[in-house]
Amino acid sequence: MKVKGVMKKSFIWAILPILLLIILTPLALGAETPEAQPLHTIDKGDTAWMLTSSALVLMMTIPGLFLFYGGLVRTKNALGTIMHSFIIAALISVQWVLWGYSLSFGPDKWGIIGSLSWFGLNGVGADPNPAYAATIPHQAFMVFQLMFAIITPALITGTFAERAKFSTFVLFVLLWATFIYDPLAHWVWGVKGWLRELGALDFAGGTVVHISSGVSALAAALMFGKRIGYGREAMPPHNLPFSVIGASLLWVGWFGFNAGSALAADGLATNAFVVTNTAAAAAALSWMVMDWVLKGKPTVLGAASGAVAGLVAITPASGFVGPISSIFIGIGGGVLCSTACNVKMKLGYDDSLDVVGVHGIGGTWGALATGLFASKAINAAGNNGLFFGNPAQLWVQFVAVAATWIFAFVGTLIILSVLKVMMGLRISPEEEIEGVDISAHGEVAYSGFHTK
Amino acid sequence: MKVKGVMKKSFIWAILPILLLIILTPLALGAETPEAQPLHTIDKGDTAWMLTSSALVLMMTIPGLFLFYGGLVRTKNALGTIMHSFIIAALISVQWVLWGYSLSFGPDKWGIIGSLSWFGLNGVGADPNPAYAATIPHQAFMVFQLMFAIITPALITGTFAERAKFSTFVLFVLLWATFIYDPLAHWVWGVKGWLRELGALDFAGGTVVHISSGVSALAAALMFGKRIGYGREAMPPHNLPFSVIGASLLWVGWFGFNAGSALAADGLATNAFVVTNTAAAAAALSWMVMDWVLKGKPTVLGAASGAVAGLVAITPASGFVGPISSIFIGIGGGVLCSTACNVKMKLGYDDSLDVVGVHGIGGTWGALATGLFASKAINAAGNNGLFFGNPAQLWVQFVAVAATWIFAFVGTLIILSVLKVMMGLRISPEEEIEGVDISAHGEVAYSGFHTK
Amino acid sequence: MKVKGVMKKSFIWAILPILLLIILTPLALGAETPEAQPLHTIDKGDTAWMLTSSALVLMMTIPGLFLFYGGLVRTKNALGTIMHSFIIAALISVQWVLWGYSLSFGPDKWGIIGSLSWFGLNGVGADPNPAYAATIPHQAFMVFQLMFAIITPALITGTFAERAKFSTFVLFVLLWATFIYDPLAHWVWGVKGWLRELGALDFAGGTVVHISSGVSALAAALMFGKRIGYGREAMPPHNLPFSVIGASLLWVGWFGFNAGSALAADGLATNAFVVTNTAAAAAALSWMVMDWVLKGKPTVLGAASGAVAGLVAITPASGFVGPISSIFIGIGGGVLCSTACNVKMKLGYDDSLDVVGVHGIGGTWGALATGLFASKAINAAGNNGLFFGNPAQLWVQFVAVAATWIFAFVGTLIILSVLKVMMGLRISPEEEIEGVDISAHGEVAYSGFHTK
Amino acid sequence: MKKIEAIIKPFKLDEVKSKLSELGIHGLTVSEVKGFGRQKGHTELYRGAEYVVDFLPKIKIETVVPDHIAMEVVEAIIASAHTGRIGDGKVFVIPIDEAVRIRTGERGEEAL
Amino acid sequence: MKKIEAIIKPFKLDEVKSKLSELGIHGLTVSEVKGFGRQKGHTELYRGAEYVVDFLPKIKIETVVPDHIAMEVVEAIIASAHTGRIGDGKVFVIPIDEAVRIRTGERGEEAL
Amino acid sequence: MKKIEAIIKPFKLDEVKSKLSELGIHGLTVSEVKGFGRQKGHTELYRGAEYVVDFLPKIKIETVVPDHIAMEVVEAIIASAHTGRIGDGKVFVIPIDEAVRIRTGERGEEAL
Ligand SMILES: Nc1ncnc2c1ncn2[C@@H]1O[C@H](COP(=O)(O)OP(=O)(O)O)[C@@H](O)[C@H]1O
Ligand SMILES: Nc1ncnc2c1ncn2[C@@H]1O[C@H](COP(=O)(O)OP(=O)(O)O)[C@@H](O)[C@H]1O
Ligand SMILES: Nc1ncnc2c1ncn2[C@@H]1O[C@H](COP(=O)(O)OP(=O)(O)O)[C@@H](O)[C@H]1O
Repeated sequence: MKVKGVMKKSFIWAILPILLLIILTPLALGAETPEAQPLHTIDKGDTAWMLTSSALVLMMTIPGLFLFYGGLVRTKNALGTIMHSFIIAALISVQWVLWGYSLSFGPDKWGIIGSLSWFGLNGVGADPNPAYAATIPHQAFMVFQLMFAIITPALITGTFAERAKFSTFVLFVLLWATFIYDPLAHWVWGVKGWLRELGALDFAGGTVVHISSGVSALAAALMFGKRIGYGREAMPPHNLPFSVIGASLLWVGWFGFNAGSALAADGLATNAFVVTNTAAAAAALSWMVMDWVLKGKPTVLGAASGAVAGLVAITPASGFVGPISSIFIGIGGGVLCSTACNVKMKLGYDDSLDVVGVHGIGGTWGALATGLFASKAINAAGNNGLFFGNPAQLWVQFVAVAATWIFAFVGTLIILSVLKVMMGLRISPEEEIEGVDISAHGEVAYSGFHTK
Repeated sequence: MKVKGVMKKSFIWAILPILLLIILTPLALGAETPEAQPLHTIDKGDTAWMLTSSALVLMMTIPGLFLFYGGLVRTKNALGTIMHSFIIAALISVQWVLWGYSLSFGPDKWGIIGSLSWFGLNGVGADPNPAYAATIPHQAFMVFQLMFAIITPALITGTFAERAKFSTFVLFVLLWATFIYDPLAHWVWGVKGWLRELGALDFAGGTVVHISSGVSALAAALMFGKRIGYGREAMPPHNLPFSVIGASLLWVGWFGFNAGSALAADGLATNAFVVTNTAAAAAALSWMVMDWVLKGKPTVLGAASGAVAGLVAITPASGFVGPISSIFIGIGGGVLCSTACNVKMKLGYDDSLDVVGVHGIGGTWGALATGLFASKAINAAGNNGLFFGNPAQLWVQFVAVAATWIFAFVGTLIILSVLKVMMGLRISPEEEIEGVDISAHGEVAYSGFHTK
Repeated sequence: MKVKGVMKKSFIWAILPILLLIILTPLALGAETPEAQPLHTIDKGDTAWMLTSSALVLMMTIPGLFLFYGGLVRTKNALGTIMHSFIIAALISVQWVLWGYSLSFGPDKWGIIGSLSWFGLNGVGADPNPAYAATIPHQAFMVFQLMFAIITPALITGTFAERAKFSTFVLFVLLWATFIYDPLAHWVWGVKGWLRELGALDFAGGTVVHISSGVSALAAALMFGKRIGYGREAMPPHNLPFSVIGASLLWVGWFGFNAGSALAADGLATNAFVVTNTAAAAAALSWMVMDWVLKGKPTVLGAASGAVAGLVAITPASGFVGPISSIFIGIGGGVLCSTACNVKMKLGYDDSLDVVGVHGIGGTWGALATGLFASKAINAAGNNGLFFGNPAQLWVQFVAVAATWIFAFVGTLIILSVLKVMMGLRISPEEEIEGVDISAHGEVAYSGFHTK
Repeated sequence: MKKIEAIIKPFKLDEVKSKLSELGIHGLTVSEVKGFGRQKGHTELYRGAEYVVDFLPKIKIETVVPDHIAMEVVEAIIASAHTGRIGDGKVFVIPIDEAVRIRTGERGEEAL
Repeated sequence: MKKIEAIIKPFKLDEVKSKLSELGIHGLTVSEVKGFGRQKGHTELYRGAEYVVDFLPKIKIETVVPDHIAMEVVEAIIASAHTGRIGDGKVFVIPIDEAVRIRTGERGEEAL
Repeated sequence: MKKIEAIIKPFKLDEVKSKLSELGIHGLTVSEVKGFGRQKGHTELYRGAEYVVDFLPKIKIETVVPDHIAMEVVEAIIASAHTGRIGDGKVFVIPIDEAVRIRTGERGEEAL
């Protein structure tokens, strides 16, 4: 009975904001202003690449990330884990169109947030917005950025796996996107955002996407507590092929993520493409070697995780460093992140799918490495890093990292504390033992007997 | 013995048309006319986007749709279901090159069909055909349209699942493509097609693809009858992760489907991209909420089906409506299609994978919604809908819907009736109980013991 | 104990070259020369298409090929098989950046190899290299070619499956890439390569990619010997849906492979796209018909293998033949390759995943068929084949085929013989019976009980 | 007490279960097995290779019942699992010394 | 010798195994089964369809032990598999005529 | 009648089956199980975590045979499943009260 009661209550909390989305929609209808014919400055090649990149980045989350994550959990939680990423794609797509994009990229308020004047994509049409991208429709920039806003909270759910209440999760995602992601994106990429003004370099989202998700996952791991049986029972991945497929789609999709961040189909995009691939490769090899040397066997999950760690690490640097630097950044990512995952066990928190180890540590390394390896020879619009004679850049990067760590960590703690009081964070122990697939969704991943 | 005999006979019926394809090929060889160098009007950006879109739309069918469908059937029919989509990709690819494209888009006959003068792609080369797309090679338009011709019959196979005879299926696909799809495509998109002349708006295939497949599936469900055990036995999806991967690839690929239908990498394509994504999201949320409210649990399959329903609904509208309208269209799609699937159980026909509920209802809603939400502000080449002051458009849309319903329903009934007499529609009960994988293909999806 | 000792030794042999990669990296750092702003000759549409194509071709290997192959092995070897392709992507990505690209495409030495002067991508930047592709950044050409260098050794691993030592495999890949692939690529595509000079037509890699991998697989099958139980025990595919997904991603990705080989988003690329699709379709149908006629059932794996065989066959021809010719080439591919796979059983070597039958035979057929069906009407820069009045071309194609067969076969035999003496080729019988997943990687693909 | 062990065709499971429920059997345990017997297997085709698969999917039902209804249960299973075609399966009766319900510790027939 | 056959809740497996190890039981065989009993199943929802699933995942443990420790083993299983909630499962004791260790050919209690 | 229950190494299944066929055994039922015994398991590595897995894949073969050939069948299994390495498994002999062929209703040894 109690379970039922709690469910009902939290049910309302989760449905409400979705209804809110719906209610807000008509308000935005006025925003649907006539679109002037696009100016002649639209470049079809750039636009083709940005649409392609946007599709690739969505593919990173669905199905890429949900396969990577879904394969790592136990069978009884496979669907629940997949659902996290899938529903985030839906939730954020609506949130972004209504107010998320405006808060992130709309006209600046005090360097820390966009205003609501682009609510409902008011004024965001086919014409380019030259402040962001002069050769593609403004909406193409908007939808490319949307895909980043989707994957970031989806990354965090690696820590929600196997125990979070679904209704709490829904509300968390909307709050986190609005109060953490949107401001952060504004700081770093928004016109007049304070970190952008400071000169922090983050080509494709090292701070905004990876540090923020990794650090929020740390806060979440602390707030959620351990899964029942953690440390005592084996909790091996139920479907590692899924995880390797996921890692592969992340790798492929990441070309959209990083090379797309050039916002054009040009030499800079090509450079980002090349260093992204190289860093992923170097990190996959280095994590594999770490496993081989330290554990005696080169593991497949290690290689896959290494590739992801390398992709994370190169993300902020991808528009500022050359291929050889990217090998170093990749090796650093593989070594540091695999070490972080090995150490985790001793720290005692249950970061189920290693979001902290891979995205938190990898993102931090990448942001700092950008301050080491960045070179104006690669991108004149960027800056030189320490190794190219400009130690100041490392300091700026450090400030950006520290600000992101603090903001995301504290913000996530606050949101989760409120939700804990309001509706609880975890499912009941019975539900956890039964698995979230049946208890929360009334479904099982693989059905019946094989003989059927 | 009888089984053997029947098999042999039907075997011939299925092989024959394939041989026909082969025999026709040399006839077409003459068609391989020297290709002039493409005119200078080819736009590389548009061409890049159309090739990408074509690849994306093929990915929707293989592996997207076959995973969505394949995951929903029982283990013993997994391969057979996958095979449907896969072989359709092969069959239609050849049919289209030989005569399908010519019938659909070739020089008009009486407003209802293309002539055979483009048989074997005669005259369809690298030069643009400005009547269809002035900035890309004619073959690029042709191959993009091919991908639509592939996915449409593949959608119908949701109703063939778990009981159709494979040889009958092969013949059905060729007949249906030639006698239903090709004319319909001509009506709506072909130069001088009567629905096009009438001013019906169908940006990316609401009538041609979704209504036609949904309605044909209804006819097929009636002709095929129920699966053994339907209504008595549980027939749960054997691999829901596959279905969610499928839904995700459909979502991602649909950017090619809808934004590609702009036939250029421009502002209109971007608008289509944005509204496609938004409608999918809104529909996923609304179907999930429906499940949550009515059944007590937000299901994963519901969310995935909702996304597909939203994609279906936005398809005809995607070049004519803005993002806020797309939220309404998406919500409508999610609510209507989920209701249709809930009601199905009571109607008593066995539409195994809900083609009617999702594509028939979703497509119909989308075609009508285009008549409500279309706006010349979004696309000057389109028209205004009811909500933008032009009620006449809704009537035109209604005519297109009705014509498609009638034509596809009656046509499919006729084809299946002929096939029923000629070779039978269903496998034997023994084969159905054993499963089509073993009985029709001599293979099993997942082999042996897990210990091997 | 002995096992342990052997492992340690081979462990070093595999780690060493990876360390070598790392050690060489700093040497290359000097190579990171300032990149001039790209010249104005860069075409954004072409570049967009090349980046997209590169992503598609990587997707062919990870996850495409590893799913195709991974589904065909037994459960206990699923991860090991997946790992092959995944780690090759990592190994070759670094090898290519450091020396592979330079050896393949760098300034010619005696018509048989590139020099090392582009070591570490020295001088390979954003500016186009007009000798290869005048309208895209040189690095875009480089990274596109990288994806070919990745998939080729990955194809060979179909013969390594279920028995190769992982450390031997790592070393083999590096040696094979350096001593077989890089020279071959230079012969056929490198400026002043001897086969290119001879006028051999190979649009997208029939000799370089498919014959070389197929023939090397034959050598490997002979060197490795049969799997324990081969011929006695059933070794059915453990997850055929994975294989069909893989085949589908190969099909979709192959558009990047072949149409990307036009190095531009133009009519030639479109033609390559169309013939690629058509040949895949025709081959899928013809292999299916072969199975149906000869074995009594149209198999799903047959259709999927047929599609791949057709894709292989059309590869060298894709820029030189028209759609109708591609139907013939596809049918030839399907019929010849399925026959080759049927005959294999009698030849007695254990080519586990039919690399010889599909890539060796299909590639050879394709290379010769190019000499039959090539037409200057399709590509003025190409040549006419036998059927278009130029029998000489067939002879040139034969020379290219023969040279590739001999070089790849003998080279692979030598490399494997050295490795056999140095570190052994196969895992121990106990490890083979246990499966490579546990014995080599300490992981299992599908974990625990379904009830967990 | 007796354990009744039945090997049946998978698609008959629901029918057998209903029949046993009618008889008042409230507990049973089911597992997926492969059976080899007189029923011929099928041929599987994977590229060059053809395998005759003799092991067919079957369901094993186990239920422990009081001695006095054992034969009734056997008859019920036979009646509901019967198709008359080869491969219908077998029913075995096995003696049981003791049964305990874990939840309550009840023993013997009370535990069933 | 007796075969002890226990049907338990899956998440209790590790506990039962440890307890049996403590008792000196060195061999057991485990399989995945589905149980039908007093414990209610759950409802599954797939688009229009709602299924009540009565078959719940259970684990079957089988271990053959010498007669004299049989009851001790039964008690150990009961103690470690017990949660007090419905569905905890059953333990059955079955007589065994002979046991052989394949590796050595040892017979009887020595084979266990 | 006796039920012979053998736990063997999976890769020995084909050999055992052939041997039993030679002996004239026409029916058997096989299932996938996990065994815990003297044979050591392996270590699995998943990122930070290392698990020792004691449960190893085994195959359980069950065949019910007339009393008089029971020991012969046991010997045949031992001979064909034997590798001499630890983990080869066990054979158990269990008394059976009755056997029925569902298709025909035949009882006793005729049903086998
Ligand atoms: N002696 C036996 N011991 C154990 N299981 C048996 C035995 N004989 C048959 N079976 C099981 O019963 C199933 C059906 O037997 P089969 O001989 O094929 O047909 P029928 O039941 O009609 O005689 C087999 O697949 C096997 O699982
Ligand atoms: N008579 C029986 N024969 C065989 N297995 C049984 C029997 N009764 C119960 N079981 C098994 O025990 C499990 C638990 O039984 P159940 O009646 O649900 O709860 P409880 O053990 O608390 O009485 C069932 O799921 C089933 O697997
Ligand atoms: N007492 C027992 N009861 C049931 N199964 C057993 C028993 N002892 C062993 N087994 C089964 O036999 C398998 C092999 O036993 P193990 O002790 O590892 O080696 P060996 O057979 O060489 O003595 C185990 O994995 C287990 O499945």
